[in-house]
Amino acid sequence: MRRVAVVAVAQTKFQRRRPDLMPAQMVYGVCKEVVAKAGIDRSEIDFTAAGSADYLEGRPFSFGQALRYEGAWPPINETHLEMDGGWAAYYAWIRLVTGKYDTALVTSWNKSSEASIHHVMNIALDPFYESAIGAGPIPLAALQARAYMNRTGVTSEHLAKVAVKNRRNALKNPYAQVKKDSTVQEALSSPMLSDPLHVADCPPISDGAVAIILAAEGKAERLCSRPAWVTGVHHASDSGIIGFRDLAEVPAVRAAAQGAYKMAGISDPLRDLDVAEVCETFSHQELMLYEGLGFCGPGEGGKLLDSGMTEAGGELAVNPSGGCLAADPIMCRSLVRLGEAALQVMGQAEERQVPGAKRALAHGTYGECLQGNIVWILEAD
Amino acid sequence: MAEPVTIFPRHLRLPYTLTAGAMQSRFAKAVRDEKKIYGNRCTQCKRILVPPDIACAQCWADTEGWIELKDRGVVKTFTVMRVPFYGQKIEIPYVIAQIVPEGGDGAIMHLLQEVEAEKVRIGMRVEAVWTDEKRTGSLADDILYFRPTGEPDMPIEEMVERGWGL
Amino acid sequence: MADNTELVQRQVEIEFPYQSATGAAVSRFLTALRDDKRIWGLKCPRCQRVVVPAQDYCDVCAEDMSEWVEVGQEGEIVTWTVVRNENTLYPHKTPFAYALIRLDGADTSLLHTVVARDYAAIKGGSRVRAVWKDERTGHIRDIGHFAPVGEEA
Amino acid sequence: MRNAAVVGIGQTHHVSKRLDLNMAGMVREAAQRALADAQLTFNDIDAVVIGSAPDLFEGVALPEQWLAGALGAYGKPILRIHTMGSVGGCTAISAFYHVASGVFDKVLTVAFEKQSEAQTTWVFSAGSGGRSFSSGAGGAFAPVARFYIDRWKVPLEMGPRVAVKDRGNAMRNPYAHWKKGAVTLEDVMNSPMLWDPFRYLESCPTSDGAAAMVFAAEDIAPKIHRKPVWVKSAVAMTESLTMSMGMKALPPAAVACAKRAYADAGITNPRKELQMAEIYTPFSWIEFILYEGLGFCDEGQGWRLLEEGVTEFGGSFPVDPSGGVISTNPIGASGMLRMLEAALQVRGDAEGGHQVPDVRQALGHAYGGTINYHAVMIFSDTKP
Repeated sequence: MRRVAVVAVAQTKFQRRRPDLMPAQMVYGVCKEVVAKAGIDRSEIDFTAAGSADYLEGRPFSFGQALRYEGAWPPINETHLEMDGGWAAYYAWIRLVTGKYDTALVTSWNKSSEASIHHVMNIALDPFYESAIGAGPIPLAALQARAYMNRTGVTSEHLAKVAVKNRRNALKNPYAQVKKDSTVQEALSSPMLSDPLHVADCPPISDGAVAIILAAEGKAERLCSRPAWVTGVHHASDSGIIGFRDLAEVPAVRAAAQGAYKMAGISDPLRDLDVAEVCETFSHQELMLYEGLGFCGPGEGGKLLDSGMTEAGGELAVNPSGGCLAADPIMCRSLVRLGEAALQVMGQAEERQVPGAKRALAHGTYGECLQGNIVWILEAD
Repeated sequence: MAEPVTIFPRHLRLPYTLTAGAMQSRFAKAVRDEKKIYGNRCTQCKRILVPPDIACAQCWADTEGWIELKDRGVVKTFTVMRVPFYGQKIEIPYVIAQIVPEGGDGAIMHLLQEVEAEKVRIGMRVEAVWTDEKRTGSLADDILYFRPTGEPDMPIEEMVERGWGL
Repeated sequence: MADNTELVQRQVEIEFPYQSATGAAVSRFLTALRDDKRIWGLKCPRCQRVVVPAQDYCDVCAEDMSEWVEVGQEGEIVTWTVVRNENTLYPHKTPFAYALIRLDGADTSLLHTVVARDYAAIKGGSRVRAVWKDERTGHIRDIGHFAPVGEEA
Repeated sequence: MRNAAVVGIGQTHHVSKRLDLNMAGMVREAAQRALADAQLTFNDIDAVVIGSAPDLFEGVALPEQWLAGALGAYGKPILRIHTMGSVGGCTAISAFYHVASGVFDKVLTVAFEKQSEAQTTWVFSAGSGGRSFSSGAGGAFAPVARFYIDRWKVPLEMGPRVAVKDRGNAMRNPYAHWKKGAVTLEDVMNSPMLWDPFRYLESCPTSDGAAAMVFAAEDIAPKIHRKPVWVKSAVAMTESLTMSMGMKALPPAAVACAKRAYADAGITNPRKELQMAEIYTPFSWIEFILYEGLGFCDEGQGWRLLEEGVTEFGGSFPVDPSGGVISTNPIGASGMLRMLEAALQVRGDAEGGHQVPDVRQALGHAYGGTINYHAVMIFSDTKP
């Protein structure tokens, strides 16, 4: 299979509200920046993929507004996905793997500060039974957290510890939104939103945009001194019906990981990987992801966390960027993880750099309770 | 026994708070407070964008300046809307035109009134009729409509030459 | 941009009375709630699971389903959360609980609400029973909520 | 890049209200027909690509999440495309590249719209707050048509003649939404004006329907279907929204898209080397703009192709023998229907009498937005 790499990454500083720019306008700066970073002209980009959601922007066909900021003149080879930008990156990767194209620009943007996330995500549920009962992301995640905790014995302290770890990591990430050095006790004493989830266990509402450039072998080396090669990637969906699922388990995470590991030749991820950026949209999900991604055995997510191995200085740093708990621009979240993992491999993660990181994992997700999952393995030569 | 359920009514209501952004807010405030339409200029092709924007769609380049335009212009093209829809706030039929304000190169979309639909032409010269009631900064609401000025039309060849399409 | 002190905001609502066709299985399921206060599932010919609430296909196997099975009005709580923040979409005033409920005879869970006197007493496996509304329209909330067995009245 | 072929084709019978099926049932019906055509099951499929236009049409956000299980994507990759009206075309193209990349062997793709669940013209105005000048799809395209008519001084009956052609063609397509029979020029001219210059009979209906295709890799495609339809080109091109409202009434992205598609297929004279085309004409006059954009003729000459009968069903280069979008428009599916119909023509399987004789190569086209999104696929009976 043809080798493809991430060669440049740009992101806005994520913030609770970005009122000075309209949603699509946030794309202009990151696209300009990422093209400049790759040192190419817009006309050298063979394919463009974008990811966003109409219902979060409050208007139909909203992504059409972004075209001018993506540089769609003269006409470009472009496709928009009504999905998280992480899947736009996947489609761009598919296009490059064909050998027909050499470079791709991938972008996504998100301004959920202007919408009610609960109302929007409620109508993504099965319309007859699950949407009609009024549920949204926080109570559904809480059902998952309880189911997982009941299965494994993971405690509220474990959840708090994830939140503390990631937001402390975020102190070193200039793009993160919620960053603080706090204690488990502080997290546990934050208000209970939907038990067992405290405010500290939930992601912030974030506005911002991200863009990356992918390039195929032959081109990538010229655009980047240390490209982050995609050596494995796969994605998989769980059922979208919450009641159909065993919420204590993450089979679609396992399916995505197995596909990516097989492609990359990874047998022992904890040993083989140097760093992982995962979409823990709620704190318990990071522990579920440890299991689903094979960082530990079944039921051992809490134990792995306690071991300190996933801390910033640990054997396998997880979310040195701060993850989704530090900034959660919904339609960008998976693309940001891919970008952050690439920056680690490229050696460009600045203060949050994991020293000597050569092989990274990026995990992305869409839907409720980790329904859709994508896993990327990125490696330096 | 009642009929079986075959239609499930779902009355959806999704709330939003949309912010115009800094540049569009400035544009809106001029509409609201001064009854004026502004554009800005592409740093590369020098064309005047209406409404103003942070980037030129043609050049993928930054913009500059803040240029006052006339609240009159030329009908670039138009249609007559005769189709009702849910939540429609304007009585059908109505003429919707793309109007290039004098001094600008881009078009704004607005209503055309004080003219029979059958008599609207491409190239027709029109002017804005503003509301004196409480203005909100929305061009769609603060200008009630445009109306013909009666001056001679701009020939279509001149419009093509000016490259207003881009 | 010299002048950006005041930003113009608009409150907007996307509002529409959608009319969603139910299809056969959802139609029969909702009609039975309304007319008979009975709860039906469908059995997957492949994985043999009894799926409740009923839909036309198995979400795991993608098989069409047509074998109807009635399930109990009672079941056990698989997982639950007590909701404390308000939202206009919630069917009850807080606190109330969302729960996945495995009805007797079903192999999947129903997402619904639980209203209880003492939420601290809820445990995994707690028995709950459907509490029906008097005015029913063919809606999943014709079951007003589930209540711990013994608290239905 | 390896070759890929269409090995399964399915569609629903398109109607204004599909009340017996919900969204999931409707996409499954098309998917199951495509799978049956390929003699495959959901289990055989490696990945699923779906497409539909704005989620506001059905009031289900990000519907790939709910529909994943309905389309057999449990535990598998599912991808959702949305490129406005061109989405069905871009979705098929995406599925093609999933196979051509070598990553997947068998990919199911489904595009749909169930417009009866809301109101199409409302969707275009949604979220605007105050007065909306949004005038629906017709209102978006009418100004372009108006400009075309004035620019090239086209006889006013030419637009209506597109409706006569397409609604007549629909009578031979058992899946078409339009069932009321052939119409005369007089019928069209006398039908009510909706969006000047588009009259009622010159405008697409709002339909409920779904389309599905299965793409397979070159080594297995001939084992799956007796007559695999090979993909020679799959190109999608986009330009900024304001661009195509240009004064030339010649959408640059269409021109660029066709140019690349012909280059990929080695075509220099499309009207000679292709035997037919299915193009995306939701409103009468747009047809001529597309003839020109897709290089079937020179600029300003599109209407003459129809005047001379070239693009009629019995002409030398039939366009939209299925009846086209004017006769059937489940928006998200409409682009895929163009691709699927072109593939059926190459296979010789167009039912109900709308098969064009001896089709060896055919073009499918879809557009969207302000005519700024374009997708073209070229299908062939011969492996490239």
